[in-house]
Amino acid sequence: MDFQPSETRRMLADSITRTLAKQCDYERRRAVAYEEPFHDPALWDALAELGVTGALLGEDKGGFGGEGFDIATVFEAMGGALCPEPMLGQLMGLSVLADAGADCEAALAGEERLALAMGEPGGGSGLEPPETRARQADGGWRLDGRKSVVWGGGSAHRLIVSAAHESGMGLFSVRAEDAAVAPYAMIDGGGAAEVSLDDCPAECLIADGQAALDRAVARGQLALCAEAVGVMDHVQGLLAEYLRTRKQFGVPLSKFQVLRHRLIDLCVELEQARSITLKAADALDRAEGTRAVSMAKALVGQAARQWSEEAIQLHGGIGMTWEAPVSHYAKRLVMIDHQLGDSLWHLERVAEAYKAA
Amino acid sequence: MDFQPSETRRMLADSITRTLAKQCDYERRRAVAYEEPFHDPALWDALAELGVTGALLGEDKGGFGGEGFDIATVFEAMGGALCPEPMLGQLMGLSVLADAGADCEAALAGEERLALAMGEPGGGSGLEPPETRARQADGGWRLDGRKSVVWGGGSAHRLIVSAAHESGMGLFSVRAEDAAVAPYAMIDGGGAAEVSLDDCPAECLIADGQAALDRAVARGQLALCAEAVGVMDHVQGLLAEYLRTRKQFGVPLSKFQVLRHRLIDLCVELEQARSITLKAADALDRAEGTRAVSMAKALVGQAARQWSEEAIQLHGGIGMTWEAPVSHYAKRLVMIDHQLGDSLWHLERVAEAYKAA
Amino acid sequence: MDLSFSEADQRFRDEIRTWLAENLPAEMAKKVAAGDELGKADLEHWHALLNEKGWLAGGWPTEFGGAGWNPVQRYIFEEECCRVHAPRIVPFGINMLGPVLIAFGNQQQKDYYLPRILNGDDWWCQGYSEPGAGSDLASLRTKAERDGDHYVINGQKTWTTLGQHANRIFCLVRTSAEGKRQEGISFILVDLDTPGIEMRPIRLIEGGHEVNEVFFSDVRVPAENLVGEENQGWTIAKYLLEHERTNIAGVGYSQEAFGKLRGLAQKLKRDGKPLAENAMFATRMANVECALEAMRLTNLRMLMEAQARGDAGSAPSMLKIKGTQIRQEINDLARRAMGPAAAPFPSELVAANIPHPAPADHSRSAHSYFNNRKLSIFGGSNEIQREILAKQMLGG
Amino acid sequence: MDLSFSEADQRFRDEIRTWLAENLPAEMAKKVAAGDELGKADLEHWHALLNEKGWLAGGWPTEFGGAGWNPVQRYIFEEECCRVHAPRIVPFGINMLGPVLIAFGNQQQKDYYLPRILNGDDWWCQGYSEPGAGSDLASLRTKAERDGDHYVINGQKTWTTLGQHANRIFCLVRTSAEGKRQEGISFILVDLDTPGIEMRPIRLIEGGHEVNEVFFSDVRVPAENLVGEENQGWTIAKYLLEHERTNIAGVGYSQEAFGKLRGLAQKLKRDGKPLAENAMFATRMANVECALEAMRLTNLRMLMEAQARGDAGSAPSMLKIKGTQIRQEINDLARRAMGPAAAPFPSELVAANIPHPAPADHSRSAHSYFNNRKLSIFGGSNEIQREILAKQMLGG
Repeated sequence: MDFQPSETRRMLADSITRTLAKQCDYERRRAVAYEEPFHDPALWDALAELGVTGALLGEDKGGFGGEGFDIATVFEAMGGALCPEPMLGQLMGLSVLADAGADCEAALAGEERLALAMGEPGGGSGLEPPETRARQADGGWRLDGRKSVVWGGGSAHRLIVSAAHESGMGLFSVRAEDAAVAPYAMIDGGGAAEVSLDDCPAECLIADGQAALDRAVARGQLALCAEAVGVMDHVQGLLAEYLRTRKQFGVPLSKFQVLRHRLIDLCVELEQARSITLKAADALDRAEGTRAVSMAKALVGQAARQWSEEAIQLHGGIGMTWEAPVSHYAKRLVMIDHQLGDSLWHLERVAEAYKAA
Repeated sequence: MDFQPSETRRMLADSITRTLAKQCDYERRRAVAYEEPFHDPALWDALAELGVTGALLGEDKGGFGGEGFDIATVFEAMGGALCPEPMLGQLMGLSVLADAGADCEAALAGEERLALAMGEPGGGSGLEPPETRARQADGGWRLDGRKSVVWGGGSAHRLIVSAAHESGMGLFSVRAEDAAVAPYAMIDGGGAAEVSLDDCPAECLIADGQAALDRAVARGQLALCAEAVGVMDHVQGLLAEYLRTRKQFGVPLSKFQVLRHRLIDLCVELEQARSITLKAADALDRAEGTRAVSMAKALVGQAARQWSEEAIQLHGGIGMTWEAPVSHYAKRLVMIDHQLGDSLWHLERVAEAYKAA
Repeated sequence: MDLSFSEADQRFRDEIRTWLAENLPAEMAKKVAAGDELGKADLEHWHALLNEKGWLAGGWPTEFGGAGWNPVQRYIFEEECCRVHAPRIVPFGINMLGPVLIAFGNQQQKDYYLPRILNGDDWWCQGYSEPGAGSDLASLRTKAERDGDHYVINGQKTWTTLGQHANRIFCLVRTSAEGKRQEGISFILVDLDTPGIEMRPIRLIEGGHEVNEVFFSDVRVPAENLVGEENQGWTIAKYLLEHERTNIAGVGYSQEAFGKLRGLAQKLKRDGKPLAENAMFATRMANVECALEAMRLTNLRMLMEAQARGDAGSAPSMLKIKGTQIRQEINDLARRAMGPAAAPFPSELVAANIPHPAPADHSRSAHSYFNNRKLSIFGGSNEIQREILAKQMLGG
Repeated sequence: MDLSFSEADQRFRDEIRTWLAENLPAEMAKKVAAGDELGKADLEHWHALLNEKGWLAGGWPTEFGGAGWNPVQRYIFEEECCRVHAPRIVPFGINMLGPVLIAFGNQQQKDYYLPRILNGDDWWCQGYSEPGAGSDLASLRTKAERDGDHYVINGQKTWTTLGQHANRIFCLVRTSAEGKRQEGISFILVDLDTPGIEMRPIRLIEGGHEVNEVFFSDVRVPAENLVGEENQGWTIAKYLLEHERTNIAGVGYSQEAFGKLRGLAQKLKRDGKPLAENAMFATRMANVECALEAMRLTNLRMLMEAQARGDAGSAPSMLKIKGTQIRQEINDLARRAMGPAAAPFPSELVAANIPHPAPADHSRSAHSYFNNRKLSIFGGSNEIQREILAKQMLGG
């Protein structure tokens, strides 16, 4: 048993953190995250250069990472700086490409950006079976349907699209220029897109795609947990600093017992979130991986909401402003629970095990 | 709109409170509530004398109350003194007798004690359909089965028993001496009993008994809510007094901001519990009564748990002792949620309304 | 004990309901229902409609052009307005300054300002909070120094809601450094056209422009603009805060939000069945509905008590704590219901004419959730409200 | 990063597991599983079995007869014991006094007392808390005055757990009124047979006799019974509290309780289907299972850190807060699962030979729930733990 990160991962985390400190400080992040293209292509390239994209797959697939702890390392470091780069789509897209035995080289190098187009309109969890249809025509495939809130969809070169066909659910590759992609900013920064597929040419990656999709989604869920841990960790610093320096009624806020205890309750939840994310990273590729990831996402989702709301509340009016970094961190924490199944969704999945007597 | 209790009800509440202050002080209550017969027959008679039993039915049934507010008045006052008299069984039993058009006189006068034998072994909510069977024999009825945790069952002269028969669920009257009644104390004081019915002679009160049982149960649920409000109200006094007088680290506990705020959160919940109980009392006999009572029991059940746990915690070690009155109040608050459907059960019933689109 | 409204109250409710059905512009109601921000013109139009009917200042005595309603009537009016998604009355003139002038203003001030509030000639905003003061209002440092017939104001105010629409501001200023901090404060009216005033927007967490900072540099204000006596401002400030808290529980708004949530949960599907039938989601809805129904009665109980006693006591603090918890929980469920579709920045889809991925009239769910985090902070944070209640119950 | 136990640890676990399977008396395990209180004889028997194997004092160095286990091994031992419902080792001699004597005792004390703890010759209890002191341990007032070769003790101790079984008590006493309160405290060993000592039971909320008050009137104790130097007691007290907190998270106990809860929820029916399939109940179970699984790793992470650093730091406070919340939530669900059948006073049904209305091995669910409210109070309340953590993070 050893809770120390490996030397390689520690170095990767450090170099991501250093790069983001330079190229994604608060000012720059605010400027980039809400204006098209909702990320910074130069920063993307810099991260790819550091090996971030390469760390998302294992050596047998051409990368040099790919384990749960690699994914967690990357996303926790990105969360600490609230980095809006569309790495989640890259992670899930690479997972599918690798499972399909497709060429991953350009994506691993970061030269090609991927997005996973899975959710559809209607306001469900985004994890329902697709209504988008795929059919064979002229020796190739054609897709019809609409994909919704595709994270990083606006800046992706290639979309990995889930679609129903005659004999199941397949995963398809679509060149961005072949689809109608309407990008927009998200409320917590970063970009997403609505994607309309109208007789859209596609390449079939995996005809029977459920297992590959599940694997990609589990990786994404783990990534979001790790990102949330990184965000909370950063907010912990902001909050402690604020309580120590801000005065009210002539004394620092850190002297008010109610605020002290509430901060401690938050810290306890952060440590719990950290632990359960480790557990999910460890279990990711084992049989119990699905349930472990759901346990993590359920716990982290709730911890993140508590952190978000308390961070704003304890900052008072300041925490309500766009100007204050804490408000953007707080938004991200809540919105993470809107991605890839919220805490209720995951608790339900955790609870399924109780049924089998 | 008028939130003042009527003069009659105010006087009834005052006289119950005065009587209990004399005949059911902390010492006496502890001595009585855990030793057979788990209540004080002299106190029972005194309460009946005051009109408490009579207040449980309307004038058309021979009583002089019977409305939701009458029931709430009686049980809130009894809750304030943690009175262990088996009045809940009397209330529900009278409701059934009245619906059956049976003679209520002795029970209204308090000379006959009633208990409603409804729940059965197995650990459900106690509100499931009975497995106890009723059959006709020799011109009368015979019952077979076991009734469980019958509140006040050990001191009742007559049991009102729910049982399944050929054409539905009926309510039956059983003389206590005809059944095998095994009484015991409950963890929060007061008595209950296991009742074995083995070819037990019975009188059929209502052959199609569901509606009457539902009415009786709704009255009981309201009574429990009002009792909890009475208990919380008393604990509020105990807790405020304790915080003001007990010192720690040289200052009264009331100076610690964390404890101050937690007391206030409790007080807010108490006012909410008071309000929703008023609402349930008001709606009891109207169409929306069932849902209103469930709303009350759901909210009160949760408020009561919070009050119980916080009252113990804020009292520290003292709150953990049998000697301290607060521990018995705290137990009652939690155990009220074990009677006639807990907060989860009632929330489910409240939520049913959302289904109908 | 009688929980039903009196016949007179019922008739009052019917009258309000009928009038609203006939007079509330449908476009306006639609915007309110969708949680869109209303522009200045909309709000002024709504004020004008109400004023014409004599209902704009429900709580003012009739002699000043108000409706003279009692608290229960005002509650009913709010409930009915919320039910049909009427805009909220802008409170700064009507519910804050108006009552202050009626209680503390001189005849001239009443005669001049009160009609202008009703007519819409003046749009007031509030100059109370200061940066760095937070909940500690008495620590304010904006100074007003007497210079002949004028006060010269220097300093900074913040969190000035809708100041961008206003032409006047009422301010708390420090006129003396002597004695206790509370004793050197005065209440003064300032024309925003006066030289030396600058108003800057503060963008809020969700991106909206709702509040402002106001900077004062040697702003000369006629001494006659003082309300009450010099250094009497703290009494006025507390009086105003009390009035600000009318209907602080926001029961009507929560009812409106809960109704929307209920509809949304029936419309949206999760894993193939309506969200309203997801046991966990439905349970959380049920929980907040119970709390809201209780709050409605708690609010009415406290209104009646205040009416009988002539003083709200500590009730507003209790109503604020629970009322904001309820609204925020409803907001939380509404944004949660939307799943990933809660994420798009609301204005962007509209601007780009992109069809919203979920029911469009709920597209601002996350926006409202974040914006309404303010409820437990502004106007005296919930922590401050707990302190007020604790002081009353346990002493200092 | 590697979350699996080392091969050596795995072998260690197997060894423990095998031994437990062969040696833990079935009757004893059954009682523990049902939450029954174990009598003195049972506990002494269990200690004797463990001592024979050399595992009674897992944390003591081997030179003193301990097993010399590291924290991870001790964690594994606890987890395995809980898994099969082994009794808890009575901590007062093994986990509290033993480490103190090893660190602060003189040779004579070590030679005499340590073997007696292992052999079961002595049953120790704790004289720390006093009435009126609560969490403020340093305010203790029980006095020990030097009189020749003796100390004369007067005062009162309370919350003395299982004192009714003990023949000796270790006490914190005030030996000086000079200086800071912490500076006048000493640590002394007292034979409970000494004249002037009276022990009275305190009945707890659920009716059980688990703790006691101890009264001292002119109790003469040989001066050689002092551990460490006079007035050095505060250092020893803190050292002891640190050791008391070994495995403070109670992960093994919570796992055991959760396993029971899971079984119960599958056995019991509510409205015709297993409680485990009631979405709301199952969700609360899932929630606490997530927290427990996280806690297990948090605990191990902090154990490893402490091991590397040689000092537990503030970890025990964090583990205590969350660990007790988890256990109490499991207890809450277990009593809730029982519905009305949670109500019977546990001993009464057994005494009267009345069949229990629900699974009999869960008949003490409400009893355990109430008894375990102590977890967040005794041994430094969770409020005190938050203060410890806050002081470290934010300063005084």
